[in-house]
Amino acid sequence: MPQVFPRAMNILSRASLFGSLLVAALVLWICLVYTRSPYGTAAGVMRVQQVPFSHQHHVGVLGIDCRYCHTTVEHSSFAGIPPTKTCMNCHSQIWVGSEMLEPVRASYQSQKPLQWDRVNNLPGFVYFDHSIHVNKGIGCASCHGRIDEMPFTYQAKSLLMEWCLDCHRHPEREIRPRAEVFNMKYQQPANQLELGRQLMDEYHIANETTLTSCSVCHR
Amino acid sequence: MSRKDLATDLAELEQALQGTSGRQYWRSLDELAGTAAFQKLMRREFPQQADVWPDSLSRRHFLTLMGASLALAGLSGCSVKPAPMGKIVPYVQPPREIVAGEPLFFATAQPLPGGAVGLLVESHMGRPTKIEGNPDHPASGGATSIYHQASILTLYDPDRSQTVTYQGRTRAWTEALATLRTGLEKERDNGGAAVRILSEPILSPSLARQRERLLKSLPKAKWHVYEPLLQDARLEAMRLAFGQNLDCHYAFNKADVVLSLDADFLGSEPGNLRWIADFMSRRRIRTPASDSTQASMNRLYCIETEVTCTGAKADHRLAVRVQDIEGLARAIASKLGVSTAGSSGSAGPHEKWVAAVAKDLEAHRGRVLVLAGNRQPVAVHLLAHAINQHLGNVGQTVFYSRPVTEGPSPRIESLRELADDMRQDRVRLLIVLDANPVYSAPADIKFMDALERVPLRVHLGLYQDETARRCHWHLNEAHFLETWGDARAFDGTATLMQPLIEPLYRGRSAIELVAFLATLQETPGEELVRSRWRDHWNQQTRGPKTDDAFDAFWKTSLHDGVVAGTGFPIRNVALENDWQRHLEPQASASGASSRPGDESFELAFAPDPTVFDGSFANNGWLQECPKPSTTLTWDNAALMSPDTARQLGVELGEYAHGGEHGGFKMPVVELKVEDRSVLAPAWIVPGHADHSITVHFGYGRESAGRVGGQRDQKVGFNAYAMRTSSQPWFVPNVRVTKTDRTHLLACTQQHNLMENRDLVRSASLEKFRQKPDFASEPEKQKEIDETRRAPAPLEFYPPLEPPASTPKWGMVIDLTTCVGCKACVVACQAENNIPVVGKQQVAAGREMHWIRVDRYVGGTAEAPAEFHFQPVPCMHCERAPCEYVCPVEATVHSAEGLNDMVYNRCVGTRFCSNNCSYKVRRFNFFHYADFETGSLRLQYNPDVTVRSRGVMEKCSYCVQRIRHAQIDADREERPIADGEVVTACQAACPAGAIAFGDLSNSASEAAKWRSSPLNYALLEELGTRPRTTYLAAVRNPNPELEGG
Amino acid sequence: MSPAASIKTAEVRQSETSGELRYVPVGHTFASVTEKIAELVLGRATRQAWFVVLAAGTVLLLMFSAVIVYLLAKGTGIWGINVPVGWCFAITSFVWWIGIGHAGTLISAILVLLHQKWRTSINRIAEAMTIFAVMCAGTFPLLHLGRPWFFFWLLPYPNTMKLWPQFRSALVWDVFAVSTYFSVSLMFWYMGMIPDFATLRDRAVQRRWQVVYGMLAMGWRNSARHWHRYQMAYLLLAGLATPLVISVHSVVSSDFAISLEPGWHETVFPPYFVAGALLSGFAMVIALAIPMRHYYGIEDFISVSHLEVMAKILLATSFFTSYGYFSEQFITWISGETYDKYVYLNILIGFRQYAAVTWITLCCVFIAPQLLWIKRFRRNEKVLFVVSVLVLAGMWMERYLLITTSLSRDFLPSSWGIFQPTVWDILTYVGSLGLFIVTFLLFCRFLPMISMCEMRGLLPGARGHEEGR
Amino acid sequence: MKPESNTKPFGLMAEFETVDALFAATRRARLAGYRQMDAYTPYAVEGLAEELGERKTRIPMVVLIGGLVGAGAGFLMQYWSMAVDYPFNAGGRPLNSWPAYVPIAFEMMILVASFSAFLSMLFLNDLPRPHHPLFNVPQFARASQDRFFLCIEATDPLFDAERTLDFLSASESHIGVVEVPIELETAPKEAEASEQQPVTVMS
Repeated sequence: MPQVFPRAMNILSRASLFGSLLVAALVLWICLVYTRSPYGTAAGVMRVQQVPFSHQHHVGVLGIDCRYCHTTVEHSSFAGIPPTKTCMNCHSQIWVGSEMLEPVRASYQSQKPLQWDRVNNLPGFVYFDHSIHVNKGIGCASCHGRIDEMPFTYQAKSLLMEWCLDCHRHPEREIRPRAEVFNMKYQQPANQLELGRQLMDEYHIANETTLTSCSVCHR
Repeated sequence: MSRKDLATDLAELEQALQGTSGRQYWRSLDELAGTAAFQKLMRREFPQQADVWPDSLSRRHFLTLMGASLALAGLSGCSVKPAPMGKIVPYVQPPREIVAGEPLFFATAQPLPGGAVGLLVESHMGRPTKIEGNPDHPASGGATSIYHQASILTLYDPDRSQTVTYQGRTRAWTEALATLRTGLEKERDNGGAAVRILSEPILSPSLARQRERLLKSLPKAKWHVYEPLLQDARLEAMRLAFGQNLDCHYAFNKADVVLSLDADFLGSEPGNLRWIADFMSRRRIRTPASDSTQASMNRLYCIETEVTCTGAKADHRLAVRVQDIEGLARAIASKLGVSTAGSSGSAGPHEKWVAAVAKDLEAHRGRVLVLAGNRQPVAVHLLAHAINQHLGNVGQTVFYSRPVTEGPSPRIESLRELADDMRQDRVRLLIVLDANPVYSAPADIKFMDALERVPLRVHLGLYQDETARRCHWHLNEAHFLETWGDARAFDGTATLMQPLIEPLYRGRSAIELVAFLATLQETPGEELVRSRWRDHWNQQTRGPKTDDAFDAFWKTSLHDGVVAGTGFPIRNVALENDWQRHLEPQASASGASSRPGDESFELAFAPDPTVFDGSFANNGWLQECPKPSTTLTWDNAALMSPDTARQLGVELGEYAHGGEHGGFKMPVVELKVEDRSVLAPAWIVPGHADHSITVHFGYGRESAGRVGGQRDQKVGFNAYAMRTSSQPWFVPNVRVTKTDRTHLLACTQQHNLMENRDLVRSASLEKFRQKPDFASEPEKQKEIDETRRAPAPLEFYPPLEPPASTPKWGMVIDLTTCVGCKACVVACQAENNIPVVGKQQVAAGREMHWIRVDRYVGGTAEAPAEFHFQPVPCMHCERAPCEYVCPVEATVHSAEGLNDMVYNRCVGTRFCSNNCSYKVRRFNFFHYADFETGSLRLQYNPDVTVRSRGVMEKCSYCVQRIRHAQIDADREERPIADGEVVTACQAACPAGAIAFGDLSNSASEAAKWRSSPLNYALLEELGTRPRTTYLAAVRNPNPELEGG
Repeated sequence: MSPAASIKTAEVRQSETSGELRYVPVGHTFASVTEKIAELVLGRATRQAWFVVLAAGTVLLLMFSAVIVYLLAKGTGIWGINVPVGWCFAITSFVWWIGIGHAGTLISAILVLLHQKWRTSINRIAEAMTIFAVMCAGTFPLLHLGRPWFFFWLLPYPNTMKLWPQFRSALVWDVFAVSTYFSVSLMFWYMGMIPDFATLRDRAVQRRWQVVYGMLAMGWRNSARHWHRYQMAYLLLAGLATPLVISVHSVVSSDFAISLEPGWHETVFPPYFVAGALLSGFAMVIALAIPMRHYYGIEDFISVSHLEVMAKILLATSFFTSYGYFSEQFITWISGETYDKYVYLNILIGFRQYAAVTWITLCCVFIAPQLLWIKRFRRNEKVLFVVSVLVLAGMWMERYLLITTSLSRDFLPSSWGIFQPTVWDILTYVGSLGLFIVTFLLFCRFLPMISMCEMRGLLPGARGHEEGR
Repeated sequence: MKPESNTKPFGLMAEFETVDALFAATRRARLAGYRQMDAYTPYAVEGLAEELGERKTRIPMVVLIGGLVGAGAGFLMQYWSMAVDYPFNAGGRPLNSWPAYVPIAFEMMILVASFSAFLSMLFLNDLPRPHHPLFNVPQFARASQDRFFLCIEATDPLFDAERTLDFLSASESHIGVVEVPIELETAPKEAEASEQQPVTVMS
């Protein structure tokens, strides 16, 4: 008896034939999207720290300069996390009573350092140097976002290699005058690209081939 | 050890360490020593064997940025994003000098036999990570030896003794000191007649002063000095020749002709750095092709037994038994008209050689240098002095000064006397400072038995070594990087030693201990040293003796790493008139019957080229560093010439996994002298003297540690067991029999010949004068031929031009001056976090060194004419064969022409290694890197990724240093200056045989070398266009002996 | 008819018949052909021997997976590889397996183009062999990676690193060549089976088999119009597979040929690899066909004449391959290249193990096939079987030599070393045999091992109308 | 008696023993002007399709296009990623090392071409089609084994239940003629019973 299948199978079999290809494509696409999503990159994820430190308040409202706390940013690869002492410079006078600041005082008395959760972190084989970026006119905000608007600090950008490359291939898109580096509110001018190229010459910024060489970041 | 409980360990450790800051943190590490987690971490198997998963390229996190805290970032490397979010822990009080992320350098010195060497220690966030030489220090001149490089590993060695112990059980320092106090107080009334101190030769002025104080407080106490590498003959000769104890200094840079009588002054011994530099300063050929006829070199004659670096570099080398050298020395002396009372020696078959040498020496009066080796009997030393004086070298190339060591001179009598006293129960309290006589004392002294009779025995040392185990008390000493101290260089120049780090295990220095013995109260080391130098300063200074002025002096001395004006003055001395009297043959300590044509086998001793006298036995870097002339690792062996091997029926056994680049199962021979005997694997060394068998000290340790050997798993055999105080350096008529046992010897290069490939290109000075471009000639010829065949350049592809305005990094290596000391190898290992893989892996052909020193023998293996050393790092080819075969761009060319290796992109196909014509690439076949041993992790260079399993790695031209310099330069908007980037190998090289720099800048050193007529590229004919090139080796043979 | 009988009649008739007819199963009708082959799958209770061999294969397969787990856990260090010899057993086995695959494609594709009727009896088996051999081959390049879990970095996909494979590397060519080869062979194989699936569907009694084979048959109904396009597509595929098969082994050979290593850097490699591949492939077909024809009683389909013609090809390809060796040696000696000369000298009289292997290889690959000059041996199954097994072994050793000798003796004597296999090397290779055996046995059990529709086409009377016209 | 089918059948199908008979019948039907018909044979019969009025297929053209597309895409992919998107200096080779890109371009050509061959075959044959009226005829099972069939479909303008039936029944050496129902009105089980005796008309 040759008739094995009902008529519906004709549609079904074709659907399955081409459907399988579609499904495969879909799965791949989902993977690619996932790795770039905050689930993959942790971008935009707020972190609750033991001390609810607000950049918004300190930078945005009080207008404290980045370098007051991140002292080594201009001459070291590491921007520097302020020692408890730095906090106490002010907070031994103001807000002395607030128990938000209890851990800080505790740390200062007991000489036990505060522990912050890392917010911006790169894998171990990536060697990022703050000083060179800051000195070549890359603003803090370019990578860290509008810190001055962050009540809780979070990682602003994906920090994926493709993201790094975008800038290393076209620095002119991000470069700003050195004076503006620490200015959170800096707005790119209309002629950014023009200005960028001009600044690149001024600051002797290496060509794309050099900036995208592997050993610039990986050693 | 699964990842999980490792993680928990680290967490535990982290907990325990929280709330510590700056250097303080290390102290807490010490308190921690008890906790289980820490014990586990420290007891990890080592060298690391392959571990299961951890793909932890990111361990560096823990090292950088974390600053004082031990916040261990997550364990997974480039596996999952986001990168593990560790804790970040700032200081509470910022330390003044430390800038997070930037290294600091501190000057100090390492006391080693032959005088201290000044060092600069790189420190990251309070962790010393790398050692460089101090350019301002006379003994270093910026260079370092393998021992200095490796000492950083000893500092972090998990096997170091970490606590005070009483009969093996952990005790506190206070208890130990209490015991000592009571012990000493008992002895005080009889002036300490029953107190003995045994130390190594004293290089430290402060220690010397404490010694004086001690002997003042205990006038009857005796202080003995012992060092395993006995110099009795040398010292005796000094006494006989000049009637006083002197040190002899050589100005190799002034000598035109050097005759070495068994003296390995170019070898990898710690004190040699300055000698190598001076000697090689006369061998550098930098003359352009135009005036090549002006080129000049010194000439080196060498009579020796085993193949040493000195012999390898010699223009004329004579390989005879140690005992026969005296005869030749006498012959030369008599030819020169120096009286050789007793026997006038006989050159035997070497008549012509001796005559030529004598003539040459005569010809260069006053610009000659003759030195005798430690192993030689008194007579040879006397003759050396005599010849130098006879030829008027004294004051020209040879100088004498008071000995650098203070206190009693290290004579074997001193040790024997101590042993006798102990045997006759004249000793009630023995304190051993840092010495290990139980292991290294000559057999006939039977030191161990004597020791057992002393009621109270105290040992101070870095390790729970053989002596420590037989003492009641062991006090854990502080590593020289942990303490205050001082030490004199060979010429007396003193250096202040400052601690780079709080003692990891709360150890004390010898100075502190002796000070306590003298005063029975604790004084911090810094105070002791300061007071010593305050007095020195008080005598020296003319100006007002204010504290501030002294502080200034103190600071500059600390900063410079040398105390100005502490070098010893030269002493003008003349030979005693009756010196010949002591030349009677029997006077020679050997008692060797050096009749020519005598066929009996001789057993010769020598310090090991890498673990030295055994004190470095537990250092993985040194164990794995191939020994210059044999390339053996992890073992000592009975070295013999091919001829001798044939006589004994010894031949290469079954090969290990790596073949000649791995190892062989070698037959074991039994060496017998009187009742003493030892089993030693045989190894065949082309160029070794016939009828002589060389064995190296430093192996067969019973309690060195997991690397250097323990009772149950020894490494090598103990040559000290064959040694007697009467025959300390060689034993004639030793019985040698081949057993049917075999032992695996791991070597990195067994193939000695070049197989008619001009890999190392060399010529005589004469030839260079006539044809300065002899090295690059083959290529020129080839080019001519090719262009004749095909006019168009033989290129399939149009060349890819690198972007302009970037530096062209390149390296040039001078084969004339390279002495093959391997300092570059260990320096590279320290700088680039290169793992130790262990003997089995070396035998499988998997050692990880990024730079290796190839060793070739000219002529035949039976009768080698020449020896060559050729350091081979990555060539950074402009047409790199490795790059175009990598499927994932894990190795590509950077704009500056670096052959980048991107570990985190590598999938490990190994195609690049296969296609590398120079085989400089190294693969992590297993998980070699040691992430588990807590303390070792502290040594890692935070600027270099720690490679995980399954990735390729190789020399990067120290790209991390390039980047650092580049960023500094960029910040200041200036080009990088020549010499601003110094690679680790270049920095360490005592011969200055490596130049690195920007080739596009014709003014740079590297560019200059590269333009030399001697410049040639290895395997140039392959068209790989290496950025690393070589200067061909030039030798200066004596025309009279040419072809002879 | 009973196997014994059939083979006898086959023998008799074959000696009489001549020309292409001698490859046509004797005394068969459409019905009998269909029945005999279909019943191998549908009817015919599986015999014990099949289970025994399957069990053996399964054991090997399990061992294979165990080895893989250990390998992933520990790292490639468990093998004997080192620096300088960074590749050995894994790559050897890879090249060997790929080579074996080639005969399948050759028989099914090239012989179609050449209108070789005799292929009909064996092309299905050969194609199946191809598929499974390529599967085995495919595992090795993955396993030999230092970090296999990143294998996908060899594929071009838009990743977050903005990196692509380095297309100048022969290894990436491999990825494309092998995956193309696999998918095309699979398609070719499946397409050939569609009409037979229809037959099975129509003959199956149990519903579940009707459904299974029905799905596979995709509703094939033997329409003349369909046949028309089917034939055209089949022919085109054959035409595409032919250059493909040649390109694949050429690409594999360029893993070595594009390198700088002495003894690898050889222009002769591509043709000589392909020849070697065909040689080993045919050896494998013969080695499989001989036991099968008896076990399944299909001596009349795979007749001695079939074996004989394959024997002839074996002999021919053996000559091609050997010519490769000799030209290599010859070119080297006249070129006077120091490094090459040393390598080849080393191959001939070389260090420790190598020379021995060389001479054994030559005996297996060159000397042994010489027997096949003699007709008696060509038609003698036992001789044929032994020869082809020798050839298989020989070809494996040849690849091994080719890879190790060059690496262990290249430019700088200082880094000369050698390779010594560990037990893991051997287990990994043997394990892959398990994968092959199991898959192949399942094929024999559940799929038509001879193309029924083509076989019908061969029968006398199949083209009656032409005589009619 | 005549078959009573309430619905229009799919067509009428004659069964033959030999390929010659099929050929003859096909030629005859064609001369009679039938076009909507198809023959079913257990193996590929050369020339039969032509007899049925099939012309050249378009498959070769599709394959050619597929091949070109594959090759082109393959090469461009490599050129773009190596020379445009992320140019690397790998071993000093030029960014467009075209000879090195040939193998992959070639493999891509083969791959795409092969797939287009296979898929276009399926598409033009309007497969997969597991369900088909023909399968309603029990004897049709032998089309895949040893029998030859000719089916004139109801869609043919000349088709008329009786006349076509007569016409087919007239073809020589046929075993029988059956009507191919579009749908089995009864479940297979009974249907089997009802259709045991095919409707044949003696001539």
